[in-house]
Amino acid sequence: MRYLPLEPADRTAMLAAIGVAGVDELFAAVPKDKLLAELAELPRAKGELEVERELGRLAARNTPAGAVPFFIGAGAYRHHVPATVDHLIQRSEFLTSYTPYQPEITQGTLQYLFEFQTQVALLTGMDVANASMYDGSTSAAEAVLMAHRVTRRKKAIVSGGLHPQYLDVIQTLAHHGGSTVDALPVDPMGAEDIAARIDRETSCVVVQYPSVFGQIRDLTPIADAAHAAGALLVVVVTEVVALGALRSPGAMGADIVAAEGQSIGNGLNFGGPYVGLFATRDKLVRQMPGRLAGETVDAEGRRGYVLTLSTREQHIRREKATSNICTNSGLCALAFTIHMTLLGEQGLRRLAALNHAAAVDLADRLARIDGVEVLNPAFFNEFTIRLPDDAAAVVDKLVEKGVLAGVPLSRLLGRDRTRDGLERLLIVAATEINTDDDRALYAQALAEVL
Amino acid sequence: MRYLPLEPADRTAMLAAIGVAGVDELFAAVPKDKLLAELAELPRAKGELEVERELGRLAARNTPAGAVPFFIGAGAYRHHVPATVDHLIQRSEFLTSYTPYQPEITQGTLQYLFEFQTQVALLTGMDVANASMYDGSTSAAEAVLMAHRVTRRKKAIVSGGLHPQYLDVIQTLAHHGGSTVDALPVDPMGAEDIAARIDRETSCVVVQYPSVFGQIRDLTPIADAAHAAGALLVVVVTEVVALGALRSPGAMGADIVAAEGQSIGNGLNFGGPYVGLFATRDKLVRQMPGRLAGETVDAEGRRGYVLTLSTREQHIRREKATSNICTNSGLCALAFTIHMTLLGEQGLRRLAALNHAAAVDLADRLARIDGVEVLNPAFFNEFTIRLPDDAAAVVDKLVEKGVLAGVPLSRLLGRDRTRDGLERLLIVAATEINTDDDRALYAQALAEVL
Amino acid sequence: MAMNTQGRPTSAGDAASSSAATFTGNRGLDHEEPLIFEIGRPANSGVDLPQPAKVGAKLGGLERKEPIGLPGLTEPEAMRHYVRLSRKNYAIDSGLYPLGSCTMKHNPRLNERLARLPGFADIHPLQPQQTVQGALALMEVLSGYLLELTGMAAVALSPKAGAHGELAGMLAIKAAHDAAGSKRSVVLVPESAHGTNPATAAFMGYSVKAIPARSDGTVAAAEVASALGPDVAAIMLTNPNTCGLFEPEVAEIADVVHRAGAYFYCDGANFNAIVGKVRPGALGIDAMHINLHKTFSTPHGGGGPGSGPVVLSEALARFAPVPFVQRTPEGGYRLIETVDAAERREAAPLGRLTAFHGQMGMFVRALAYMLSHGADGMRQASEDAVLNANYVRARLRDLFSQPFGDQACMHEVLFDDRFLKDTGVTTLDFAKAMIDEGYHPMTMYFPLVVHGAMLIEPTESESKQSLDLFIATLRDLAEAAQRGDLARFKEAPRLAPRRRLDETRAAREPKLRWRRETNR
Amino acid sequence: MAMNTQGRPTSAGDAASSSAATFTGNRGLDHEEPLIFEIGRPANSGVDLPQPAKVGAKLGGLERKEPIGLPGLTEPEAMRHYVRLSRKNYAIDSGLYPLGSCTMKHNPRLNERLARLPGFADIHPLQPQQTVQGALALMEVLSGYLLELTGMAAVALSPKAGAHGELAGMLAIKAAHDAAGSKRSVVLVPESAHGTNPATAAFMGYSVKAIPARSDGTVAAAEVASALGPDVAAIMLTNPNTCGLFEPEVAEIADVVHRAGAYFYCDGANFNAIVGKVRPGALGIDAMHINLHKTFSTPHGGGGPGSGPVVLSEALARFAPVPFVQRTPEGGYRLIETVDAAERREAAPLGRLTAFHGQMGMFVRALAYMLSHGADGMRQASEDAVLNANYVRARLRDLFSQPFGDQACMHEVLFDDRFLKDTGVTTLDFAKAMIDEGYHPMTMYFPLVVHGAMLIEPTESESKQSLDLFIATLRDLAEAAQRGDLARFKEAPRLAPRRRLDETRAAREPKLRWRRETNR
Ligand SMILES: Cc1ncc(COP(=O)(O)O)c(C=O)c1O
Ligand SMILES: Cc1ncc(COP(=O)(O)O)c(C=O)c1O
Repeated sequence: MRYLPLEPADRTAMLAAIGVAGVDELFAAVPKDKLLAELAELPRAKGELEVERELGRLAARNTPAGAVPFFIGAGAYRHHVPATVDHLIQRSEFLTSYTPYQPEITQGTLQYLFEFQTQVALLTGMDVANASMYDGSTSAAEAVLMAHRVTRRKKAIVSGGLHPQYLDVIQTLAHHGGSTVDALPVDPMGAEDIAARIDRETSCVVVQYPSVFGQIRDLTPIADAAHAAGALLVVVVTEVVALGALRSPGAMGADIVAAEGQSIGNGLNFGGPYVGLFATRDKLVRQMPGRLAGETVDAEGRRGYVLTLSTREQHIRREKATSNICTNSGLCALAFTIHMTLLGEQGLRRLAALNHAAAVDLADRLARIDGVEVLNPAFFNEFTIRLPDDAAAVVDKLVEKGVLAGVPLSRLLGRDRTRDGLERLLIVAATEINTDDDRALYAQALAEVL
Repeated sequence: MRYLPLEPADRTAMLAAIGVAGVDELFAAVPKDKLLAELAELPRAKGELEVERELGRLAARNTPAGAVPFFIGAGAYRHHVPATVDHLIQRSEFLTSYTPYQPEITQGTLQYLFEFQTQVALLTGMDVANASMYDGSTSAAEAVLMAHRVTRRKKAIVSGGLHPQYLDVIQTLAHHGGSTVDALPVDPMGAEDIAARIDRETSCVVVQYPSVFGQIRDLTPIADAAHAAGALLVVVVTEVVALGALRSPGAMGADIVAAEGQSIGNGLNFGGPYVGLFATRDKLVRQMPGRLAGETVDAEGRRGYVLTLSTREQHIRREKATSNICTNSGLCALAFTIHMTLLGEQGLRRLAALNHAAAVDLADRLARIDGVEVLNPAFFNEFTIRLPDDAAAVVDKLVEKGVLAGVPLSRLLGRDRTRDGLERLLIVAATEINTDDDRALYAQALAEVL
Repeated sequence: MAMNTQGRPTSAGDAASSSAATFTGNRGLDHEEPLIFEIGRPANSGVDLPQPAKVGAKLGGLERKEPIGLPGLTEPEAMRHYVRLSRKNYAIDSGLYPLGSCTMKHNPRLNERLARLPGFADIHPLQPQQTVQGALALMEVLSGYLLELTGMAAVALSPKAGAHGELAGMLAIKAAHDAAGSKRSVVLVPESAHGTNPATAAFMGYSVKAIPARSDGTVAAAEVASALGPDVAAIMLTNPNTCGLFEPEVAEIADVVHRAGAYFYCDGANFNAIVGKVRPGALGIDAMHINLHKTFSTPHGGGGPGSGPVVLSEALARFAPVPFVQRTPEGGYRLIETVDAAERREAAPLGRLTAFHGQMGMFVRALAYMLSHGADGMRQASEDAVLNANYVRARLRDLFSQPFGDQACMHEVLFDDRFLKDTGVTTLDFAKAMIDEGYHPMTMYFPLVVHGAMLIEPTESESKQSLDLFIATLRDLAEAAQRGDLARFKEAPRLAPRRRLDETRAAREPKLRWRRETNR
Repeated sequence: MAMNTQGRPTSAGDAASSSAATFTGNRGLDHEEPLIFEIGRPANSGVDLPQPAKVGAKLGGLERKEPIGLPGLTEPEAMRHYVRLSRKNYAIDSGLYPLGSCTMKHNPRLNERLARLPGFADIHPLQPQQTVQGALALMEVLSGYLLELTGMAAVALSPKAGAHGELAGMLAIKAAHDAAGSKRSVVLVPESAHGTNPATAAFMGYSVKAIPARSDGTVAAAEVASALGPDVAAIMLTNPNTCGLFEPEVAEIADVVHRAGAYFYCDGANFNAIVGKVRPGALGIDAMHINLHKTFSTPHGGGGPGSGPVVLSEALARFAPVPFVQRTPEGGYRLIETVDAAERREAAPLGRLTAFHGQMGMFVRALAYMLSHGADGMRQASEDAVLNANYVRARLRDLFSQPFGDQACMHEVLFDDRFLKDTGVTTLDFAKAMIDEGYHPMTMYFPLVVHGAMLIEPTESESKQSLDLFIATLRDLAEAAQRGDLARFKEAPRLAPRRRLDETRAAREPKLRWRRETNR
């Protein structure tokens, strides 16, 4: 077996050194009748070539986004990632190390986490960010729990523009953890009056920016209303490229920003691994979940980095920890930070401008089609259209034409919650990877199937 | 420009520090009228995405070997290369370093070269091997020149089983360098009596093993005859996997082994980069071309490696050097040595057995087709068939059927040299990557087109 | 030196001898590297993007006006920066990494290659399902493997790491209690448990009741029985446990737990000891997470991403969260993504734990591991892991101290710091001295129940030759400590990119990000 | 200490102070690593292959009987071995690599990715041409770029490295003389030339006649004229030359050479200084190789593979070796592979230089470089390369000595060792002290015409910030030398994986391979 260095002779010698007759003596604590003689139902070891063939066959049964005109977003975005990113994250020293518990020999990880935290703080306009969460949705749910801890209140008000799956995650935790979620009705155009819902029980208001429908709106009034009531504003971002073009949540008064970082540095990966970003104000840092890298000096006075403020964390504080998170998204955070480093100020702004231009162009093209209505007056690289028919059916027809057209709202909400015309909504994203031809093809194909 | 770190402000500051008004002052030695204002005919800089698209389009116009039943060999072979190999050769420290001129900070390269040299020596059954040549063909040509130096004679006798392109390379150098090549007629079945050609002018006999036609034969009698006449036996190997199953050239009396190492660790790459192996006897080492890594100790007595015996080389000996080679095939040698390390004794032998089994099976299947004759009584993973028609035409028909069937001899020899039935010969290779289905498909398709 | 209750010093060592000074601060191949913020300049970029087409912006007046403040690095600068950083890290690929409880086994690069196939890496989680049938099939095959290896009834693939799997499992338990109308508020957790166990229970509002271990390091069923009561929702027990021992009374514990109407959550972080040797399901557990990044070798990546599928017993199966995959009558696969859709299929999902469907990239790698090892290889891997740990134990037992006596361990061996008593050397010092010798230290000060704990998990990926050198080194260090060669420990590490770091200072005046103003 | 004529010491330094000793010999992240032969065991393997089908062997009785003697390493062992070795290397990606004449510029990973596309990496050189039209198109596009950049008439892509390109060019010259019935036996080569130039000429049976340089480091046309004669076949001149200077009389030299019936071979290793600034073709040269691994950034790979296409003037074009690509009337591409096929197309190829068609993998990378940079970027790159070298020169000129006076250089700057006179520090010592500071030394003792030469080529890939630190370090070292801080030089390197190695011993008792018997 190519992965197992012990030879039969080694095993014999080692058993002798241990003083047992056979390996099963080492399993003596296992109830005899439960000890397996073999795993008869599973196939035996395979070589690389066979495994490649077997998994290659499965891969071949999927349509890669790169193979077709592709316009799906709704929480995960296809951007071009420079080749340097994948080269670097595959460096053995990054890929095959673990949580930097021994700072003297993990300065590489610690320094990039420190850089990552700074980038996230800058981008979101916040003071401080942690070393990553699992993904945007769990980050959002942790933000709500943190708001509960900070305010000692138990009710979250959630915008109807929040990604329905994010809402589901928040609700699942709330339901089983004993807090309340006041979820506003689905709101494609950002028309809801969320400030009006805030009361003295409210720990936080959760708003997505841009919304899952692509809508953008000024969050300052909501922040003001929340703060007036002693509540926090939690801003969820699923497309961080937008922050290259838009005012930052921090600038509009956010107290916590919970974001999905996938679109910088990370591929689509059918939904994971992604990387949750989590940023907040300095004064709230001790209520933050997750790891933090901090600067210090070594015994010779040289600058260095360590994991710090770990008294918030489970391995020190156990049941009093701010979260149960342990393993986070280190390598995805690295991909994020490398891509962001390559982009820099100019690159990110240019990238954002390209995305917006692509989306505006696509929206214009689609709006010209009879029966298609673009709902959002203001958007970044994603918007929602209303179709004359059930959007899911249209999407299926467009698959036949080789176009991946977007996400029908019904896919996210479930059939029961998608009523009264909502089933006609389709969320469409355009990024810098779409060519003019792609967009023209989309418009043409859509016109044909309607 | 993403690759150029100087900013405009840097350039200004640096020009000032140098004391010139503009960069063109630094080009003052260039005749004024020759200095270009721009490169008007060429396009301007492109981003990654655009370059990927442009080259991706070219790549898409080729049929990768992995996409079809594939049976082409004749000097380059498709084997499965473990993923570990590519991971390791892409390590920055291997990929972006150069010739290990500073041994204190290139022990990585030097040690793997030492290991590579040892592996090549073991595999070929020789005493010593160098740190690589460009490829098998230039290695073969250098072997002939070395034989001339060693024997102080100027005539090489070349077997009719040598790869025609290798022969061309030897002849090109001989023609312009003033030595003689006595090339025997094309010999698909290893039937030539090469020993009979040896005379007192003969510096060496060059034999390919297995031959370009796949034929294998005992080289001992040829070695004996050569040695008796004071000549050397140069053995060329283009498929080194064969040496996992066959007696080594060294064991049969070779004085120099010149081989193509591509089939271990290296992909097809449309012909390059590949890696030339070059091995010889201890007593001839000072006539060897190319670099050599050798063991020594450092100032603290620790074992270490350096480039050695460089008085053979151009950078020291200039016009008295054994060869003009400088840059060789370092990274391909690394790929070779890693793959060989992974294979080990057991793996290489098993791989060789799989190849032979695949070829025997394919030969059996093809031999059963009416009008197809398998010429070679003894072969490793490649053999030659005689077809009723022009082989090139058959190959083209098989392309239409999605099978890459082999190499018509005419492709290698050129039309003028492919006469008298030789145009009906097709060289066919099978390796471990071919499945039973592949071979069955080939046989079926061939039967159909004949 | 201040120590906390586990015997862990709380501030940096006072070693001060200076290493060879150079003008640059570099030391040969070890480069000092500034932060990107100290390298980059606003005008530079490592990407070249085309000029955007002129369109009328539709940003609703929310255009960013102030600069973000990001530095721009060209590609060569960025490349060198991260390559240099990487070189300051220890890694499995460069040495033995015996970090107990973390299963730092070899990470095959085949798996990396496969996870990057466009058919897996370049598909969107919300693509129409007819365009991702291969991905759904893969999830189904992986599920089959996990169920077969654990002997359980159902699996939820979506949890993103071990702790998230714990949450999923405990939520399923909660959902089952809810469905039965049973209100229970306590979760039993042994003192030796990993911090995520009590944290998870508390995260859900449970109060945590500690269960003590016996003097042999394991939990007695009788002890559990006496702690059980109508308010107890579940026990969270790690098996093999964090002391490296298989809980001998695990089946009995399951019995008493079930008899009290509670559920048995098993922390499966240590599954690597028993894959193919015993099915946790056969021992009566109700839920267990599996760290694909431990047992099934998906790379640890400097702290993730992981993946923590949770397997569930018959009793809990219907409470599994969405999404999950079902086979269609036509032989295809369907992803059930919403609670309503699940309910139409007789399930009662506890809800949703994350957007999308889990760590697909890790699923591919884990399945590649399973196919490569096969039934025989997985079983052998576990045996070798246990053999390696016991070999280390046997070869060190005369010099080191075992907290629970000289008994066989599973895939990791636990020592305490009694053998360092009166030497002046702490577990931390010992660990730092290992760094100079080229080793990553073992897990230190965990489990908390053992003073100065040293938890060594060599994994099956180490050869005997490698272990022999490791053992000889540890013996040499232990002898040096006992001999009183204090400098070797107190000044350690002397040969790493950094000497000991001042953690107290880091926590007292937290600097958690770079700021232009405060940059020296 | 023994020195050779270039002032280069011939044996290792006698520094002997010992570095911090550890039990393992490891030093933190720097691991001592045995040879694979000392790790592997015959029964192990890092691959798993299926059992071969039973077939009647047809090996003609030549089955291997004796073992090969190869060690077997499992994948984790092999991985760790090579990762550890890699960590003992200096590389562009980890630091400034100012190796003059080698153009150690940044190697973009985009190019690595593209070269690995199956459409390029997984095609066989002998596939039917209709199945590789994209590859042939790529060769044609690359040729177009090379011709446009050099202003020449034809290009042969097949040479495998610079020296092979020299051979191709010189063979074309020989073929042209042969075709004209002219028998000439001498090649003129300046003393400062790279060793491959005289070696190539000699390889072909030419005798080499040296041309001296003027006191300003360049070659006078008059000098060339006086060396020319009816026996002279060609001159091989490097431009920009190996002293980092553009030959000001290159056009005049071309004239006198041509008037004498000889050809002008230009060594193009230093093309990086002038891409987009001047076309060599416009200067009257007849042949020039281009090191794609220098100017066009294909990775140096620890010593190759390279690629050395040679461009040819109108006069030599028809002698280009096979193979070459032609466009077909139908808009496709055809590869002309044999001399007979070429002759049918009016060519008179000099023959063939290698099997197959050259370094396709490098062609893809080089073209990706060209497309990425574009006309503007390539020109800017050359300007920046020249600017960087001159900046180093300007900032060091007061402390270091320039052999040919204080004049502007091209993309590399040459110093000699006069500034070290009477310090006891040699160029070698100075270079080794740079290693401790984290720098790869410059090219030393080349060109041979300069005593204790130090040839510094920073390339355009270095930022000003990086150069400033480099310059400050070199200044600090020069001052230390002048101050008499000998230990810093004589004991250097102290901080690298090895101290100075005994090259004399290596050459005197060559150990060129591992043998079981002689292994300690
Ligand atoms: C025993 C134990 N339980 C749970 C966990 C949590 O797993 P994860 O880090 O994947 O969340 C760990 C690992 O860190 C562990 O060792
Ligand atoms: C000036 C000069 N000419 C020729 C060469 C030979 O090139 P290569 O090493 O690619 O054969 C080199 C580089 O090594 C060189 O510097």
